[in-house]
Amino acid sequence: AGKKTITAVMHSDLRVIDPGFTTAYITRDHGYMVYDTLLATDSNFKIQPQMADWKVSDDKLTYTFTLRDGLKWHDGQPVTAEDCVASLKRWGRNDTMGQKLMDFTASIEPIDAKSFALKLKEPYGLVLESIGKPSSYTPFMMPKRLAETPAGQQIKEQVGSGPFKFVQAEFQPGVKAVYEKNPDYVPRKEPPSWTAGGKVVKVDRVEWITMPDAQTAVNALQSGDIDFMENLPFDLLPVLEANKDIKIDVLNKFGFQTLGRMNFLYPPFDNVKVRRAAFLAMKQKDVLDALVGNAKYQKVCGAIFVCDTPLETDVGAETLVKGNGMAEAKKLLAESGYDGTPIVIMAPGDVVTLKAQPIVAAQLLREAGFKVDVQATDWQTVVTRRASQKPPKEGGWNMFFTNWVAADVSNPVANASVGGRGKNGGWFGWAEDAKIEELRDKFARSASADEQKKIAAEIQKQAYEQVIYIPLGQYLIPSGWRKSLTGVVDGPATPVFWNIDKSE
Amino acid sequence: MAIETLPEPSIPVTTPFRPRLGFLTATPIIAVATICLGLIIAMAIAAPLLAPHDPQLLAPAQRLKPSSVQFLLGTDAYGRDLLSRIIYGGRISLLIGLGAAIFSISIGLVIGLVSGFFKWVDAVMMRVMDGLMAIPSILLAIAVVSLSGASLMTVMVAITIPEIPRVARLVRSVVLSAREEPYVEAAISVGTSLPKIMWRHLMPNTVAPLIVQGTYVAASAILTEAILSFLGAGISPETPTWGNIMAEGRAYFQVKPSLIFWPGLLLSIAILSVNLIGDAARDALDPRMKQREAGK
Amino acid sequence: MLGYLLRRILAAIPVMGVVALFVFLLLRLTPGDPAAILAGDNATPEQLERIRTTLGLNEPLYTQFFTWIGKLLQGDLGTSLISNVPVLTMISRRIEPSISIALSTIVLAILVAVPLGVIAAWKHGTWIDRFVMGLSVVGFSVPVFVIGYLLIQIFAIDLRWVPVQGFRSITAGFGPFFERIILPTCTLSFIYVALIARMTRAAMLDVLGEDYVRTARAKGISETGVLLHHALRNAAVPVITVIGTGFALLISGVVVTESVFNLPGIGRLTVDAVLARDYPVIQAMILLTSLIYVTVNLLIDLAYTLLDPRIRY
Amino acid sequence: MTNIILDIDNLVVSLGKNPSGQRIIDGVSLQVREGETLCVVGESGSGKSVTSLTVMGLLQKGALVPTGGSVKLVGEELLIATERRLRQLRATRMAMIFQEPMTALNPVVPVGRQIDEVLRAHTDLDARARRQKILAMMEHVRLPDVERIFASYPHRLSGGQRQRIMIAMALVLEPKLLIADEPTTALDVTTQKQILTLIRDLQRDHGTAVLFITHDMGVVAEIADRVAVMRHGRLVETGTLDTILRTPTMEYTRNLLSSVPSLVPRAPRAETDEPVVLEANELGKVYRERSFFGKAREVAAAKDVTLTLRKGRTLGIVGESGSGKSTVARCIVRLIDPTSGGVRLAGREISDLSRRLLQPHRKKIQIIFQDPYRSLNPRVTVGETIAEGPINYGMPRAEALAKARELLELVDLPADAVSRYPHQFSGGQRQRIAIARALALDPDVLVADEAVSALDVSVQAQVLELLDEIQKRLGIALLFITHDLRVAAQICDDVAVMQHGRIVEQGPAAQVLTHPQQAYTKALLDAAPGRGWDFANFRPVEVAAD
Ligand SMILES: Nc1ncnc2c1ncn2[C@@H]1O[C@H](COP(=O)(O)OP(=O)(O)OP(=O)(O)O)[C@@H](O)[C@H]1O
Ligand SMILES: Nc1ncnc2c1ncn2[C@@H]1O[C@H](COP(=O)(O)OP(=O)(O)OP(=O)(O)O)[C@@H](O)[C@H]1O
Ligand SMILES: [Mg+2]
Ligand SMILES: [Mg+2]
Repeated sequence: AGKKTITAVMHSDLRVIDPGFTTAYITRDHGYMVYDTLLATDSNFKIQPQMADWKVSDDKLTYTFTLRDGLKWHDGQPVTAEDCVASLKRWGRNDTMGQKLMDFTASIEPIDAKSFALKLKEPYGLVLESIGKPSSYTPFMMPKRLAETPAGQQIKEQVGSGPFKFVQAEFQPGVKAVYEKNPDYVPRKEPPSWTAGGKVVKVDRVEWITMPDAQTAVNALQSGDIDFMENLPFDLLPVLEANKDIKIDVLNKFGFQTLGRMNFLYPPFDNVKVRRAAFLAMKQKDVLDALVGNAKYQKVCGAIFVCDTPLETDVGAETLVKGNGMAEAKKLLAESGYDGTPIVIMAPGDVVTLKAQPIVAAQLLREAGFKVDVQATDWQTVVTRRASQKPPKEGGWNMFFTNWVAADVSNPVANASVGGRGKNGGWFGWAEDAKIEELRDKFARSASADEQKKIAAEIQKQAYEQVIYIPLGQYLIPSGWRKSLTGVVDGPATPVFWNIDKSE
Repeated sequence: MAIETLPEPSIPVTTPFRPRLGFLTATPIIAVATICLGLIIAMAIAAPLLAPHDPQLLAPAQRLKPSSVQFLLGTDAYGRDLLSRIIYGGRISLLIGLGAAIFSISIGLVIGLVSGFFKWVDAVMMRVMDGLMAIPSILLAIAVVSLSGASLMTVMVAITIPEIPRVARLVRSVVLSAREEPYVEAAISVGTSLPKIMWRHLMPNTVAPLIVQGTYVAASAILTEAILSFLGAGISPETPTWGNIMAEGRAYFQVKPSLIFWPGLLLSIAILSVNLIGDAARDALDPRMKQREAGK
Repeated sequence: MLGYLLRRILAAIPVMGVVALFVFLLLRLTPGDPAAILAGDNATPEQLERIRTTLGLNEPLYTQFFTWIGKLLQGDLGTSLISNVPVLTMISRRIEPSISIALSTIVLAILVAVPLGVIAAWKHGTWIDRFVMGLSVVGFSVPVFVIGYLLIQIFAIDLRWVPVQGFRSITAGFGPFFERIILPTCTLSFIYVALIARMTRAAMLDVLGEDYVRTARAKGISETGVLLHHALRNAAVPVITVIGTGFALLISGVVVTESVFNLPGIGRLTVDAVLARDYPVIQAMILLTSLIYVTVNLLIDLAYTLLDPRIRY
Repeated sequence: MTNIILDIDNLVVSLGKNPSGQRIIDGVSLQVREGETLCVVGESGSGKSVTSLTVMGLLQKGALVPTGGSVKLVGEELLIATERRLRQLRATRMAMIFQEPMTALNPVVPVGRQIDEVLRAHTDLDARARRQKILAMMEHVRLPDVERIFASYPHRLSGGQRQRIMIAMALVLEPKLLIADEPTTALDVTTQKQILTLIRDLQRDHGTAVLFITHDMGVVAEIADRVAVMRHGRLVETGTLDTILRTPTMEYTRNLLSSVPSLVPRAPRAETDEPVVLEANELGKVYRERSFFGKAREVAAAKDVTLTLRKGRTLGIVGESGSGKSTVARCIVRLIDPTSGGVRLAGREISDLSRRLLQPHRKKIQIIFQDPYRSLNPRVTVGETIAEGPINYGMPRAEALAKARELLELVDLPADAVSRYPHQFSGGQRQRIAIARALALDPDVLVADEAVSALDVSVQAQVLELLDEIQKRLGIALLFITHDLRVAAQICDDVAVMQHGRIVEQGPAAQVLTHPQQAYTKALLDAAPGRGWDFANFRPVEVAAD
């Protein structure tokens, strides 16, 4: 009785609850409830202390981290430096940025119960950015015994030091996940800013409810059955905007980048001319109109590393942005020797934010003179099939589409899809480009922001020339909540449930 | 000896092989159903002539427009002309219905005839059919669709498989009772071969119930396709079907109900007509019904 | 009778065997890799491989099948690949909503459809008959989700009589349970009512032509007595049969209804599992549904013996 | 002068509401007095049932409508009575029993309850009194073990017992009028006799007026006080039993009576030395009902049946229902496989041949079935049906159809019948078609399983005559199965009497049917209704014997 409970419908259902096991954003959101991070990024892209503060040695080779007081695991044990070292190592195995960091790292050792040192082999510009990275795999801290769970297995318990405790008994995958306020949590004193600052919990309980049908969830939000809905369907916004009990706002101001990726192993997209023709045929505006259809929430953006970030540039993106490349596309395709083999595009029917891209792209490609075979499947099949290196006729593919959280692709190291490692550890589609790999490496080592910016622009130029992938625009997803909620925090990894209060 | 006079007024000749189509206009309601179905089929066939726009042509900037002179029923979420999509959608939906009915009936007929006649086949076949029936059809359909992609063919197969046992059982039960009929025994005693007995003396008995079953299968296939689209495992969203127009349209239920209303209306009319015609055909073909009408 | 039961249960074993094998093969041939969904978008091939090995997905198919059967025989349904929760726990937590709507649907449908069918048969050929039949065909031809949305729009959003979605256990009180179950039940009942009403009408028409109905009339008993006591009891066997075969239909409907009304039931659990290739869950669910199917049909056969003394096993 | 209970005056029943529509009953007037039995006879479809149902008010609504005349029950007009009033009258003043005792009782309600319904609807006795009354009534109709039967379901009772239940149900409230529509047609002769006696006795005790419908002249002779003859919905003539049987005035009645076969065997044909075409040696058949796991149930339907049939001769098999007659016939034709013994056809053993090896022998033996409505495929033309056999044995289609035409003429049907469908023919015509089909293969042996039992006497006579003629012309051997001793007496050279799957007596017809050796045969003969009458000659048998 009298318990304040927030009922929220998240963007998808929570099934995997080990944040070191999957990059799924819902699991990351779960991570922020239960776990805490050493460092965090604030709204100025600055890294701030969260669980720990740090010092950098003058030679830039030793980083010393000191845990703040009052940190306790949910099982009552104090948080130790040993725990954090183990957690960082686990993350370093899983995350791309983590792996990069580990490549530069000579050792991570506890100094005493409260502090530990990270020693580099040579200076590396992204140490703090990596450890304070807001999105998945986010380096969450957990007790050593959990962090040492063998690779390929999920952790057995949900014991973190975060502001909420996970109620295991009420967890029903596909139905709901329940969190209770962690009474022992000592927040920082600073005001909250993105994932940094004080995580003050003002409610007793948070329930995440799964609703597979967006229409149902919108109905529930309108009727007050739920307090918060993370992803509002764009087309229902007019209905919700008319409702004075509901507030609509975008929490993740960078939103998402949607992109198309080709398979470099097989014709016709093994031919750069054909890829260019496809690139030139694309119009971001068409894709966004079909996907979002609301000028307020969509942004044509030629920057591979996302607009409104330090690395933004529009080099090489003119046709994407202006949509004026069709004539040239036709010409190029005619010259390329394309033999009319149909392009197999995988189209998942069960993911709302991925339905429009294949359809629009198919139409544009057809216009340019391609033959297109849109194959409808479910997302699971796409996920599996895109990993297949077989020819399109034997269960392989030519093109698929996906979305990134913009923050996750906002620099060349984090952005896996821009890589050029080919079949040797490259991202699905297996683009091979030595030059890009060289530039990415250079970027990682460079310490100055200006230089980084220059390298990023070069990468983008090269990526567009080779058509490593095609960004198809950025979009924001509005969230909605009942006005009884106050203090909803924005950021690159939202929603978070600290700082929110609920009036009766 | 004189030829007896017929004690009862003779009944007009009706056989399944030369069915009089008179039942199609037996009552005003059935006549209306026949006309509706005819119009819908004609619409589907003549889709390229009737549709004002290319049903696949996207115009994302024109999305969800209300009715206008250019787009009579407005546009869908991709800016495609709803009217054209509905007209073309009838093609695939009707094809799925027809295909599922034909497949399930022809396969079920063979299985049913054979197991109705051979005890040992029966024992094995019916266990398999039982097994198939026990699997929820919608899940089977999802599995089949993800197995080989959601093309017209696979969706049709997926919908057909669960229907086969029902048809087979129906045929089998008809055969089991018909093979006891004296005219079948008479055929045996004049040395008629088994296949010929099945084809000529047993199969015709299954026609009337199969027509009813066929209309039922056709109707439920069209609906199942809609449900598959609803669950995201339907035919490619490029290709319009009534089912996926509705399934896509449900997200805009409150904004633009016509996305569901129009295809739903046509679907209902089509299914309603098919059902009514099926019932009428059964009444016209079932000798039992006729006897009842004749009073004895 | 007991012997018959035993025989029926034994006879169900090959059915279950067929189902198990069929489903197993079908699923394993289906492309889709639970490891991929587990690992998420950014996972590397090595990570996927590691997860696959841990889950035993790299074993040969037959080994996987026999491992599964072996565990099954020991009563172990396995653990969800995705959420790591024992399958039995998952199912037992989610069975209540599904059972609730299935049962209430059957009850409601019978209460509505049987009288409709009886009246239609009694008034055979009149406008009442046509109206009932028309209604039943309409129920047959509108997709479940459309009916669901319509009911929500009218009763939950416009009239605000009931909540839009969700489920409350009956242990939390009948009121909250009932108000959340009523719309899904109505939605699901549509098609079922259509089915049963049609069958009731047809069976009643058959029976009303029988000699014993004429005998009953010749005894001078009332028309309702003739209809209910003599005709309906004899028409019950085909009606019960259609309730049984309609069960499969019900399961499909449950899947959709659960999505529309956000009921945490086993229908959605299964669809989610299929889409995520969560094999242990799917396998268990299919076994469960086929077990229910077999049981329902067994019960129906037993009901025959109660309804018709000529049927003895 | 006794009271008139039922007075039907100039009744007209039309098809549909329109009085000018087709008249099913056209100006029928009948009276039944207290304590009197009026028998209504006439060929099938003559309107007997419609008349009785009109009285009860049970005509199919909308289809058949009384459009003229009056029906009075003890002075009360029934045609204008309300539905409510009719319901009150039923079972209290008038009651009815039907032909098929199995289908006339509700299969899912215990018989006691079914009688009880009558009492509950029309009296306010309490449960105990009702039960007392029912049990008494059941004893009255001479049912054994009434307590057990009271709680039994209909399918547990024999046909005779079921019909007794129907009678008990009809008479429990002592109605003034009892209508019996062919109440004994579905029963064995022995059972029939018991039921007829029962009705007679009850009528005498209660003074009930009985309207008794039958097409069996033998039954008429047993039970009637007065007789009414109907044809095509009209009354042909009516009079006392004696008048009608001895001095019928109308041609139709005379024909009807002279069609009734005599129980006195016809003059025996000379013994011949023609070759034996068919032999059955110690034939046995055990039906096994197998179930998947359960125990098999066994019925020994035929045991040690030995028969011999020579070319051109007719052998009859008679016996009660269920005695195994059809089983023997079907074994001989190999529609079913005998479990023991052998069948020799023209000297060749065929009982153990496989389906394939049997094929060439099938054409030598053909069968005609009882039900003329079900033995022809309704969806195949008559010509195709007849030609099917010859085509199977390699005759070109055109030739086979030509042969079909010839055969149709042989059985006295127009040749243009080839392109028609079976439902366009009457029962007797269909039976001729079935005979034509059987003859199409030029068989040596023709098996007729109750081939005339479903036909009206006049038609029956025609078909029998046809068979006789064909036999003379083609020299076919005939195995004739019937439960009707009159028919057997008229057509058979030799007779075998079956009981419980065995042949109890066998010999020349004249000997077996006039001087039976076995008690069973005697009982069978005793039970034959109307055996005191020689209908064809309009006189009692004693006279004829002189
Ligand atoms: N419900 C009905 N609708 C139309 N015609 C009917 C109906 N019932 C009977 N008839 C017709 O009325 C005529 C008389 O039928 P009825 O049943 O009285 O004959 P019946 O003398 O009892 O013959 P049977 O000896 O075969 O019982 C027949 O031609 C029959 O086809
Ligand atoms: N297919 C069968 N399976 C089991 N029992 C059977 C089967 N056919 C007949 N019987 C039984 O065999 C016995 C003899 O039957 P059959 O049909 O030969 O008698 P029938 O003399 O022809 O009788 P009716 O005069 O009634 O035609 C009966 O007790 C019957 O119940
Ligand atoms: Mg009659
Ligand atoms: Mg017989």
